[in-house]
Amino acid sequence: MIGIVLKITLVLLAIAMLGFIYRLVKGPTTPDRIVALDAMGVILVSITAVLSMILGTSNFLDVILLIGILAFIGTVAYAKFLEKGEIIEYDRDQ
Amino acid sequence: MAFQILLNVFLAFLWMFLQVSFSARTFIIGYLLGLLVMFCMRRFFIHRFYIHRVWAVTYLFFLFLIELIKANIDVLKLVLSPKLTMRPGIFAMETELKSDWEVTLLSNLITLTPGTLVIDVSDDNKTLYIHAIDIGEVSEAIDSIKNSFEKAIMEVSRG
Amino acid sequence: MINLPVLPILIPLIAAIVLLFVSKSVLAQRVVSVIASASTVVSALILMAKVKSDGIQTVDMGSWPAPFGITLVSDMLSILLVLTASIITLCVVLYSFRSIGNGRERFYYYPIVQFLLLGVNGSFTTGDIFNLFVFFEIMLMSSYVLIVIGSTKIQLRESIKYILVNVISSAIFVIAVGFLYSVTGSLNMAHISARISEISTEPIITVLAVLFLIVFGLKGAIFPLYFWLPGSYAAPPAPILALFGSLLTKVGIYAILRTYTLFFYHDQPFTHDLMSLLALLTIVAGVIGALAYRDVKQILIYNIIIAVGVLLFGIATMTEESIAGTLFYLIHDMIVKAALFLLGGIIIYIAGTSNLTKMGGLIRQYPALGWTFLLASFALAGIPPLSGFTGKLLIVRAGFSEGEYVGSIVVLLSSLAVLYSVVNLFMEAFWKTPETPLPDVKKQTGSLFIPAAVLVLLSVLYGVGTEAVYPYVMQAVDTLIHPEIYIDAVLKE
Amino acid sequence: MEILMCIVAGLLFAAAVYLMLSKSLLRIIVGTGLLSHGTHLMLLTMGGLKTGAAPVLGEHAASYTDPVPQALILTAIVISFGVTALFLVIAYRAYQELGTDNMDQLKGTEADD
Amino acid sequence: MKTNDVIFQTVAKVVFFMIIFFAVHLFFAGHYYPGGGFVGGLLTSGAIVLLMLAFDMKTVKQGFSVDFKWLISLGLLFSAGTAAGSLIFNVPFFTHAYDYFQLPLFGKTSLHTAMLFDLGVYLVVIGVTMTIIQTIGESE
Amino acid sequence: MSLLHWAILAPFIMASFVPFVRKKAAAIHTGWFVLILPVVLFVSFLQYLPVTMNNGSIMQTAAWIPSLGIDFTAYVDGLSLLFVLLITGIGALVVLYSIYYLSKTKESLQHFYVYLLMFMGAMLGVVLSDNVITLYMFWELTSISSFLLIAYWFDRDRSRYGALKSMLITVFGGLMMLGGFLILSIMGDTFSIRELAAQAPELNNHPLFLLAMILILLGAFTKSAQFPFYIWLPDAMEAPTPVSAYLHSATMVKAGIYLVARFSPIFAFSGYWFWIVGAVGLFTMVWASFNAIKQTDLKGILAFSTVSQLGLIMSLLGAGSAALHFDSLDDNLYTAAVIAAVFHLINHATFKGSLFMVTGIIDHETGTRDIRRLGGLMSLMPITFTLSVIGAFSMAGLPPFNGFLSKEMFLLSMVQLAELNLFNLETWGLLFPVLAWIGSVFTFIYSMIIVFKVFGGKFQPEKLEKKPHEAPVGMLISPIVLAALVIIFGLFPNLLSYSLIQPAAAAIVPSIIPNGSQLDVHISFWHGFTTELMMTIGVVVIGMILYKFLPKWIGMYDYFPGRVTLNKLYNASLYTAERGSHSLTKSYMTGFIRSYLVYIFAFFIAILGFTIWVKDAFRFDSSNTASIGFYEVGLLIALLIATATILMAKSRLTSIISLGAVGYSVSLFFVIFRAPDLALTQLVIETVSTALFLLCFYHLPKLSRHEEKRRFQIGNAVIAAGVGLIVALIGISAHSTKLFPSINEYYIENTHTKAGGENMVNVILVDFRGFDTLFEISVLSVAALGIYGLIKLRLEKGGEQNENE
Amino acid sequence: MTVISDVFIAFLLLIGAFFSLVAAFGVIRFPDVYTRNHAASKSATLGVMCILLATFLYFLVEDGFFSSRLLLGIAFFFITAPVAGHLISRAAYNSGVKMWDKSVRDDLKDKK
Repeated sequence: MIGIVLKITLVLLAIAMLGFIYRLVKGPTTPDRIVALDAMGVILVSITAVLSMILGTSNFLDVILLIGILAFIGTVAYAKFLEKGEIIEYDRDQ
Repeated sequence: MAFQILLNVFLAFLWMFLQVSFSARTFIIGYLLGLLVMFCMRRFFIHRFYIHRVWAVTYLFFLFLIELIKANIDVLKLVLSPKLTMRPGIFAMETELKSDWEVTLLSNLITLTPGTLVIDVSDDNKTLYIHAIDIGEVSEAIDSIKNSFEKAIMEVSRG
Repeated sequence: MINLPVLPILIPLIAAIVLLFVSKSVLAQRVVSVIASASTVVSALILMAKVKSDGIQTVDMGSWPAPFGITLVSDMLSILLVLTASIITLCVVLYSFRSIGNGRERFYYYPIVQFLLLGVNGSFTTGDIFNLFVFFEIMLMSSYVLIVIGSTKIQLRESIKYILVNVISSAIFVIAVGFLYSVTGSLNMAHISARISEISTEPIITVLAVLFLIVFGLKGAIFPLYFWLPGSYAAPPAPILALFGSLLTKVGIYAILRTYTLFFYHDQPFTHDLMSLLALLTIVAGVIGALAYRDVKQILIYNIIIAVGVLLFGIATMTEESIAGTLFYLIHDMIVKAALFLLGGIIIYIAGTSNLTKMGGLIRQYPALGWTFLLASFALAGIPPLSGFTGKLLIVRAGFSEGEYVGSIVVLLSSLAVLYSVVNLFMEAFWKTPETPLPDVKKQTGSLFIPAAVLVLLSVLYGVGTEAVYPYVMQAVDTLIHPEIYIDAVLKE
Repeated sequence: MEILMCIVAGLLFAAAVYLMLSKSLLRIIVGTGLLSHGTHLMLLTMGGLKTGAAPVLGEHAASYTDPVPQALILTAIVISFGVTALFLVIAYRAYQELGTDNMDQLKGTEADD
Repeated sequence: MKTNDVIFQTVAKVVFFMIIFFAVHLFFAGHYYPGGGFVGGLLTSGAIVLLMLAFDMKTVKQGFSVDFKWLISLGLLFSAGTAAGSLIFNVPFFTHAYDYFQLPLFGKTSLHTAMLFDLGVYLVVIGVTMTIIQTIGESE
Repeated sequence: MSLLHWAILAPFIMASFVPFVRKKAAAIHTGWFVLILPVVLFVSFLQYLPVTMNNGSIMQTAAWIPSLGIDFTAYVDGLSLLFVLLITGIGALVVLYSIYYLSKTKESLQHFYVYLLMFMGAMLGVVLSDNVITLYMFWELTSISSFLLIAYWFDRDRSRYGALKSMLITVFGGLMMLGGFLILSIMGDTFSIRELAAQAPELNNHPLFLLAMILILLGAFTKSAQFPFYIWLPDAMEAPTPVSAYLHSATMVKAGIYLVARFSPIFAFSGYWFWIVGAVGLFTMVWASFNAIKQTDLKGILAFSTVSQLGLIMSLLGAGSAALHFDSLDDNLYTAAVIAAVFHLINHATFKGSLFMVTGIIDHETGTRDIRRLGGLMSLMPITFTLSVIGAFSMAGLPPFNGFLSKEMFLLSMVQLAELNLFNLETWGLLFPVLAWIGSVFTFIYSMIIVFKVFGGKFQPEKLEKKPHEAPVGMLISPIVLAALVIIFGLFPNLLSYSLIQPAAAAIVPSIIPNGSQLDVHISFWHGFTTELMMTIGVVVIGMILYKFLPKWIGMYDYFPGRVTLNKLYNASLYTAERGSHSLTKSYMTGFIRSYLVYIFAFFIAILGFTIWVKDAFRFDSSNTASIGFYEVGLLIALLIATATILMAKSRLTSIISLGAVGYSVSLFFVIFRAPDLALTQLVIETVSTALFLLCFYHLPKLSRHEEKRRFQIGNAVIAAGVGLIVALIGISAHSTKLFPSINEYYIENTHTKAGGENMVNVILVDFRGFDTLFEISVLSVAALGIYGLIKLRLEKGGEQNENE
Repeated sequence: MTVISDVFIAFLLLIGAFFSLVAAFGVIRFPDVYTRNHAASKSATLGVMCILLATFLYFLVEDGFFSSRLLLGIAFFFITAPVAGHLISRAAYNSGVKMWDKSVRDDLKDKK
């Protein structure tokens, strides 16, 4: 049973992913894209989790956390890029 | 509070030495034992016993979880409604919380709950600017936040 | 000392690390560089003696047996090239003291040169095809940095092209290794060779041969793949150019030589004829370029391409004699190119320009420089008894005996073009009356001149003392012509 | 699947080449990125796909996927990362010094060398 | 533009430790589970970058007064040194050694020279990534 | 190393002392020091005369590169001894002459004598080497020393021009000759000329024989300035006159003659040899003598006359090859041609040497060599005049000088050729004597010009820079000696016949001389009224008439279009080569990286496509492939969409994000294909790369589309598609031909047991293939250092030219 | 036991997938970046947390494998998701992205 549910989940997630891709491509503004990207990262985590269940291996659980971390850093970086143009300021007080 | 935890850990280690057993299991047993002892002796401490705070945190967590689910149902409604009937907007909210920790926690909770999303914080950390998906009655929204979250957080931090 | 073959790789690595630690002091960097380069040379010499007496030396990295771990294989070919490269690097390092400038010295010039040497020596030594890729990459990465260090406009502009081309070639290299792995299931070169000889009729092997030719050809700058080279090489200052000109393209040639004698010798009517054709086109293209420019750097750079063509022709002919000639010529070309670029650097330094039409009359103030340059030019053109002769002789002779008449004559004529281009350069720079009279003050060039002169001397000795080098080269040729020797030494079967 | 992956790698190569032939430096660098993706996929495919469990012995599986291409790809990934980083910085410096990212304007002429 | 990043900064502090722990975990797990020096190192630098994003380079620099280039050299030294150690024992270059030890607190543990090598990799990767990012960040 | 070797090397050793002597003993003319050597050599080589007169030979071998069969073998026989004596003898006279010709204060004598000695040694090496490779080595050395000597006054444009020209042409010939030698060595499996000659009959039938012959003749013809390669010689006259006298008339140019003579035993059986050598020689003789007349520079006339005389000797050697087709000496009139060649060789050296020296004197004393400005010097410079009369009359073939004798013999040989019925000569044979006669007429005319335009006519002091007077005694010694020889050899030719000519001729045609017997080389002054004498008389009569009316017909030369001369051809071809390659190079070395990539990719597609097609290498085998899951397809679609987005992207952020998306898709593939380590690494790397993109591209401009032409875009697309196709095809084929088990089994078995790990990929990375990893992190380190240096180090601000400081 | 856990896991999975889908719909349908952000930062987070929980349980039940990393992951999302949402919105606001034209109020513009 779980197997079928997993497949269904995967399909649903894929549809969700497509939705975000649509937003990513469509825009219209850059923040829209970042939102989509952030959400995609999250969906990616879900997909990986589901995949690791399908593949029946626990080796990808690290990947899950990693994606989460990276998606966060990435989103933050994009947001800062958008807001300030540069990601890392040398001295904030200036 | 830090002192209390340290003491607890120390007690656990003491237990391990007494037992001459250095496994995690012994440590946990020692820790729980210490906790029990400290609970009995809680009057001797200046601050409130820290297990109380643990309870506060747990409460906050569940409160939040419920709010989260509610929020999602709201969004769901909006998404699935054939027409976009919402009235979004940004409102400002004064908060009594002071420290960075508290403000952060509050805004995180706000962001994760029904139709609200913190956009900015004023420089003095006093005002939160919140985007609401359906703004309705502003004061009502503020009240609900103040009543639920702010209180719960204060319980955690000030208690 | 069973780890002897590692030393020419390890010493530069350790040196580079030490140099990173002492990067604050220019003096310390110089001292360490010289010591390290010299000890690399010494270790190479010891290793060469060992290879001469005991045959091919192999080390299985990490004690993992041959086809599974990475094996370093020092056969005579590799150690000869390692030795040459190390000597050249030593000279270039010495030359750099006065020429490279304080800025670059402080910004890791010396460690990167050591990394470059490490990459080059590693490429010559490794017996693993993917490890070869890794060494290529470290060599290329060092060269990227060297080509751009200093960030002058022209350097930036040209390095983009250089990197782009090499990125492409690296990508093709990786997939080629992948294909090879798919077909043969191994990465160890000896193992691959043994396996390919079992399935030599498979057409896919021929395709892979061509693919590898493209990969290494991009590095070695053969005919339709060399276009990036002249512009890119013109960008960095002379010592770096000398390293590039004498080492980098030669690594590509080495790789072609190695793969085409070890893996892809089964379909010679196709692959080697193709290579022969490309070789001749390369020569022609190089000649055209060498005649086209009135610029010291460009003329010398196009001469690299001519040499590549000649070497490739030698490989394509693929007889014992031609391979011997190729080796002679390869080592000669490395030494003499380095010398010429260093001398060219001095000329540019004195004249303040690399444009030939704007210089002249240098012979009166710098006679030693002039004559050394002329000597090196003759060596380059293969005038006996200087170093280029033996190699060319054997290549041409092998070409004739294999019926490659046109090719052999083209190779011969290329000498004429080489001679014309460099002698013309000499006459313009040294003999021609300059448009503006030279300043009376003579620039100090002693410390620049000596390393270059040492290389020229080396080239002369190499030419006159061919007999002394001969047994070494023939031992290398033996391994190349009979891949079984290599396979047996590596797989120890 | 392998056949399909070969085609996908080919498509990535094609896209990469197309980008590298364009004039904008950024597109060229993006092209190199695509190129390395294609390379890695191709390399992975060459090892054979999905023939067993992930190459970690803790899995106790009957067969494992070929670990060799994976190790090679790992090396290749890291190296191409280094190259990409350097390339990017060079592009950035080139823009700073030369004021353009148009490859046509970066061609260099005889006059200035 | 000046913004009040109090939320971000507070969270970053927490998350930083989480990432670092995860990175170290990946590094140690490398020999047995997916992970290793590369990922560990990259993730560690990721954590540092997160701090840089939340605060600024100056603050982070004050926090870690490490010259990352020095870290590169150190890492290379570790790796090359581990590999070259075999020279002393006159076994082929790069021969690793390992054994199982009974350690207090950890129990039966295998100590592997490959781990030292991987530590070198870890350091180099941190050094490299941070050098690059820092250099670019400071370039203006 | 025998004495002979030291004799060859002696000039080089001496040369290395010259700068030292010049510095230490500046007061004494360096020439005196140098003079010792040729004299000593000349005398010591005279000792070999008895050996060679008995047709003996001496061979001494020293090892140089024995492994390749290249040895330093010195071989003395009649031919080489003749040349050795010429080289050292004339060399001594030239050095003596140069002592007076070159001022010790103004000229850089150290260079001059170093070059000269180098040349002398090289020339000795050429004529004494038995090994073709050493011969070639010395041969090139003569070209180089000639180059240096011609460019002695390197400030002059003409000197440099002439030097380069002579070097290009002679080195070209040398290289071709080397090719010929190599073919010979392949045919005969030896580098030794003697051993090759021993196998001459077998070699004759070899298919490569003709090619070898032509290549070697190219060497000889270029060196000996035969048509059409003679053009370098007139320009070589920019060298100081002693050099012209020595190199460009007496010795170096004769190296070609030597080569032809030396290789006659190998090649002369062939009819081609006869035709090529004979015809080229004869034509050169006529052409050059005809052209000599229009020259206005005295040395120019001499240069052309040298060319012409060399042609004469060459044609004689060609004619002599006919001799090899007759078995006995008795029948053999044709050896006379060989003898004539050798004799004329000696004669030419004497009279032309003296003429050059005379020219040098005139130049030295009047400051010009232009015959239009000279005239009436007869009374001012009587000795010089006498010398020039002797030289010129000998050259014109007038009795009683030696030139008369050899010219007679030449005409005789040519007449005899007309009667030969070998080599399809029947109809064309008549051309030989006719051309020879015409050439002789022109020779007569220019000889007269040399004498009478300079010494006769009106003295025009206003046209001269100096006030002319007789030359110093020292300067006259050498020409006097030579002129004396001209007369002596003319009167007593048999002084030479048995000592020098016979051994030399015997060396050229050894195969027809039975053991113990000797060539008959008796040269007599008077043969009676033979055809050749009639021809000589005809030459004199017609020549006198033509010379008399020279101004009337000299205008004829103007009808020859100046634009199609060989010189113009040479210049034009060099110019075309340079300009042509420049514009050609410009056309493809555009600096556009796009064009370079197009070339590279086009080659990639073409050559691999061709290979796949020709070799039928495409394989398709889907039997051992994995199944395709639906989520994989979904992922593929995502990947392709992201890729397509990059291609379409209009903003830089979009492309970077899409690139990231591709990267993440790839890491998901890694997940699906069970590569957790890869997935981890790819994810992190992708993120860091994206961060770097953002960091750097903050500074880059907006992604302008840089409007690309439609044509380019389509081209790009085609190339891109081609590359993708080829990669995919090879990939499929490679995958379909998995013929061996992979080495991976070993890792699976041993990861735990021997390496003590469980994660195979990681164990491979740090242990099995840790060596890769060590250098992989080195690559990263270098990149980081490079980036650091790239941003922190800014040389540009300190000035554009920072090189070397 | 396994059946119950299976059902529970399946339920969590489906819920998670459903919320992800909701997030996607929201992101597509909502009119401006701020509202879209609501959908993304709430529903998607909840979705992933459900799925991770399911995964955690799955491995716990199937393999008896207690994956601390999954729990850590859940916590991590919990902490970071709102921050990310906050930062994006702020960035959008500060970079001048207009709100939906039917928005009723904007206190933030008075801030400065």
